[in-house]
Amino acid sequence: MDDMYREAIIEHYKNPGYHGVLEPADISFEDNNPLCGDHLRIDLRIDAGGCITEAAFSGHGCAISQASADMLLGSIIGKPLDEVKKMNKQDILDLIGIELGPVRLKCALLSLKVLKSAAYGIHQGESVELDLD
Amino acid sequence: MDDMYREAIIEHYKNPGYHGVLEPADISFEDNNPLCGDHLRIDLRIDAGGCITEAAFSGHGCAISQASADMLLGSIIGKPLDEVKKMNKQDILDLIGIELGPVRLKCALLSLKVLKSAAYGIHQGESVELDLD
Amino acid sequence: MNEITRIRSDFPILQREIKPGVPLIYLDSAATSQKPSLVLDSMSEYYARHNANIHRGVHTLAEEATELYEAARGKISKFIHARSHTEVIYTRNTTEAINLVAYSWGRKFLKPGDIVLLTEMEHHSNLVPWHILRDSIGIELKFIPVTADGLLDMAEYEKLLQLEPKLVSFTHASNVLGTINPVQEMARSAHRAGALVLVDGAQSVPHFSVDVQQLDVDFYAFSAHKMLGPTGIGALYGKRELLEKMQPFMGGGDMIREVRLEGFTANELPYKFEAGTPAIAEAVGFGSAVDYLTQIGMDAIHQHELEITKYAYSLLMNLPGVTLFGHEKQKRGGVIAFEVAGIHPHDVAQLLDSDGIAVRAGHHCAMPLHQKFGIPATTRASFYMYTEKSEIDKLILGLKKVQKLFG
Amino acid sequence: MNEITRIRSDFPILQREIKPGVPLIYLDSAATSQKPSLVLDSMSEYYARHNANIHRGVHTLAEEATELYEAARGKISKFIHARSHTEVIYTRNTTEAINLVAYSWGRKFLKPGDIVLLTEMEHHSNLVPWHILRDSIGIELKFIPVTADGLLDMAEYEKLLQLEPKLVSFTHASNVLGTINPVQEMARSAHRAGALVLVDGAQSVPHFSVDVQQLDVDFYAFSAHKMLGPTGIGALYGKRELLEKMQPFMGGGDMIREVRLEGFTANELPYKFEAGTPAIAEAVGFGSAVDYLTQIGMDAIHQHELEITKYAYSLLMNLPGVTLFGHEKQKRGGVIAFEVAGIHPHDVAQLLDSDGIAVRAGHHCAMPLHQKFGIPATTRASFYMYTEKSEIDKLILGLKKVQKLFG
Ligand SMILES: Cc1ncc(COP(=O)(O)O)c(C=O)c1O
Ligand SMILES: Cc1ncc(COP(=O)(O)O)c(C=O)c1O
Repeated sequence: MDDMYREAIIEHYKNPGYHGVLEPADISFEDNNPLCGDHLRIDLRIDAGGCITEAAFSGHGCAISQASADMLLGSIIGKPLDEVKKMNKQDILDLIGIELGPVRLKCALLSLKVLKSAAYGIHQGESVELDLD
Repeated sequence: MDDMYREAIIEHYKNPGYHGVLEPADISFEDNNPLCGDHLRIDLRIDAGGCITEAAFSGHGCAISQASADMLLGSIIGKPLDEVKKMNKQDILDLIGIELGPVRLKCALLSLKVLKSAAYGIHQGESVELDLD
Repeated sequence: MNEITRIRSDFPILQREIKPGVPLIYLDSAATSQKPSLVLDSMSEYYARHNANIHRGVHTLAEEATELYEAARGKISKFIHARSHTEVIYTRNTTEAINLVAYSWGRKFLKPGDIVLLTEMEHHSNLVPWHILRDSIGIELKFIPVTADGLLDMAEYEKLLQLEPKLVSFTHASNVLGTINPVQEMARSAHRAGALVLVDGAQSVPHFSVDVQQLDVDFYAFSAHKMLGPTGIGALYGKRELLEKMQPFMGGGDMIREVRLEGFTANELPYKFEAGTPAIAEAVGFGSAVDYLTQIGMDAIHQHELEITKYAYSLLMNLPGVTLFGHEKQKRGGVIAFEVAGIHPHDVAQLLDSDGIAVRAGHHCAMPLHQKFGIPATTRASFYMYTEKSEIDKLILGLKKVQKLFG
Repeated sequence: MNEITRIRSDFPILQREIKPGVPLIYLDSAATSQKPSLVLDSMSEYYARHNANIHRGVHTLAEEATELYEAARGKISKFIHARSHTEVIYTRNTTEAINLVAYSWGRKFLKPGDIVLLTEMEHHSNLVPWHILRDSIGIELKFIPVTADGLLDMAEYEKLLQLEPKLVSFTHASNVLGTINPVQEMARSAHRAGALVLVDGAQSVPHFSVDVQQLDVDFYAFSAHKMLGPTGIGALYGKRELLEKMQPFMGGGDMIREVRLEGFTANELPYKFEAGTPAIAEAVGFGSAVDYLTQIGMDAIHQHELEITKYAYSLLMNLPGVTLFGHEKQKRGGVIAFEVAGIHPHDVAQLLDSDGIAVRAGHHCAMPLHQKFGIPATTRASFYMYTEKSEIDKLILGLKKVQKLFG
């Protein structure tokens, strides 16, 4: 039964390394997936050189959305914000390492969507279409 | 090819016995079948006892509608108007003696519809549903 | 047991394996039912022997196609006990049937401020058409509340009727709670208050015998795909007097009697509401689905589902960490929505899927109902005539495995 | 010739005999096309292996069904050269596609007195939706005249554009005259005059290659059943910017992003316009029809039809007492409507049917065009990729027999 849920996902879901909020943060963004009720917020701290020094996520959702947020944040610490702007679907899939159907893909991509919105400095509530492919 | 068109139908169509108009008539009624553009008018003369003494049809349409009108009028001369009110689909089918699909049935029934409307004294333009079954 | 094995053998997809050695356990019939060979064969046969456009054709194929299309309407009409086949209008699905009423009856007969009464347990199909109508002509919407145990609050209903709504529109059976609403009584009250009644029959017609005349409803909507029929077709039943007074919905071929550049006159019922080439093959399949249901018998189907549901309910109820929605004592339809503590429904559904078990996770197109219960999503298992007890056992086993994995 | 025999063998119905010894000669493809096995098999396979409701499901069947449904949309989008699959909305047929524009664009963007420009050669599908809109919001309709030889009067068109219509809506190919209208030029003129352009593609997409970007039309409507696909499904192409600004048409599941009791927010394109469970199996069949057409090649199909039509035209023209409608020199689509002096089209069609020849008789849902030509009905033969010259010969023979019988 569990082939789709590598232990890593369950592990990140149960014991996330980046769960929490940063107060104050340099950038924050939140979004949701109304279809499944997932809600995700990401806070970032950025150094003078434009690199991410700290990151945290909060909200609620399924194991896929939470674990992928945790893995994603783990992969960006120390990286320049501009690099985050270039990340796409494949990066997330590589991180979580399992195949996903269209519905679950949306769960996995929620964190990327929120992170990129933050990186691009999109204002909360603004409607911008991001290219995740 | 001609099994569906008994000679009688072609014969009635080409040489109808009751084609024309009665001026003046005791009762007249006309109607059309917009789907095929058939148009039919029937004029009747009635005697004191309520029996049909003369009948004529005019208008235009396919062989089935014209021939069935001609055969129908031929079958009602001398009959009381009340008997006409009781006529139905089967009477027409018996008269023309061929099987008809739903579209052609409408052609065949146009004359019955007009005749019964006349018999019931329906006013031209009045919308009344007649039971032909 | 013999009977159900025979029934299952009529459904080709039930022989499918999701992965080698993992057979399909289909517990998602409330979303859409599976189809027996009879239905699939009738459509293939239609295309391979009779296919033609209908109504206006004189040639043999056109006559055969017209006859098949209309014969199916006759079967459906008899199945729901309509007075006449002219009261049965083909639509794409339940959703279009409800939209048809909102557009053709609503826009003609409702005025700003008029009240349409809905319920908190409605599927989006019976909410959004009324939102759209409200936004465009200014009617007002009110909602019959759902009680904590998943029933409509009848005392509140009677109070709301005092506001003199013009229409009461509600579901016969809930696709989340399993609640079967007392349609006949509700319709009687509504009529007494001067309101018309539209019933969403998407979850009822497939599962038990429905008599629209006995229920005395004004409109009744349902979908073929949930009752063994094909996708792409559904039906709206409406009382003749009402349908006749309504304005046309879509314009085009077949729904007209006459067209000039300056205008048109509408065709007679039921064609007035069927614009353009309809779903002909689908109508044929719909008719065959009704044949199949009739042959098995709606009472037998209902009985089987009550039993399966009771069995599933009692096993699920005894699983620690599992919370069930809906009223337990009430006679319920064959759907059970539940929560597994600490595990998101999407994870539950996906893990069950890896054991071949198909359940649905989400809001089941009833977001307001989920908001009411304070949860964004549930897992839902739903049953039909072909569901076996052994499948319920596998569901329970599967849930235990999910809990262990997350434990 | 080898090629056409091979093609014909793909269509099960072409093996049918109307009566023992009397094979079907199907000359009614403009009403609806026949279907190749590929299309029928793809739908049977869908039901037998993948059937589930789409979009919201996590389980394997739901994912497979969703993928098949969307893959078909991708094929259709590519087939008409849309910029993106989000610009292709599934509808029931051409008729619903046009009604969708009338309701969702028309009711939002047209005001009383605004002009919608149509033509005298339109199918009822492209007349009645605008009559309904006019009767409800007070727009004005104008018509581009048809010349005596069956073309649109382009000089009049340019004059009518000076009235600054908001929309020009016309057919790409006439289902009576065979006329193929110069869509690209007409769209250019319309846009120059500030009007949007809707094209009825029911008789074009099935028969020759269509590139909506090159034609630069704003909306394009067509039906699967006329292009080897199943009944119950069609499509509306629309430019993204326009579709995004339009209001929803029907409300229900799938077309929403979020629903509360108080209101809803619409889903993204194309789902915004697809309410309720769609015609899933039909979409799959639609996609397979596009596969089949692509495999044969639209240019080859068009070439074959031009040839057959030329052949039929010259033989029919030489039949005494037979009058043909439409322009002869113009490149024509594969439909020929004609009159047989002194014999009603219904009689012609029925007598031909007794020899297995299926033609259509009537107004072909173009009553105003027939009124213009002063006749209530015509007989129409129409052709497709599977039509053979020998079938045309049988039609001619049949017509001679009809004339003799009535002679
Ligand atoms: C030119 C034209 N437009 C529209 C239609 C309507 O197509 P449908 O009935 O599939 O909606 C047809 C076919 O009947 C047609 O020939
Ligand atoms: C109660 C209820 N109403 C309406 C619908 C909508 O049915 P459809 O999607 O076939 O229009 C459904 C099914 O999803 C339902 O369960």
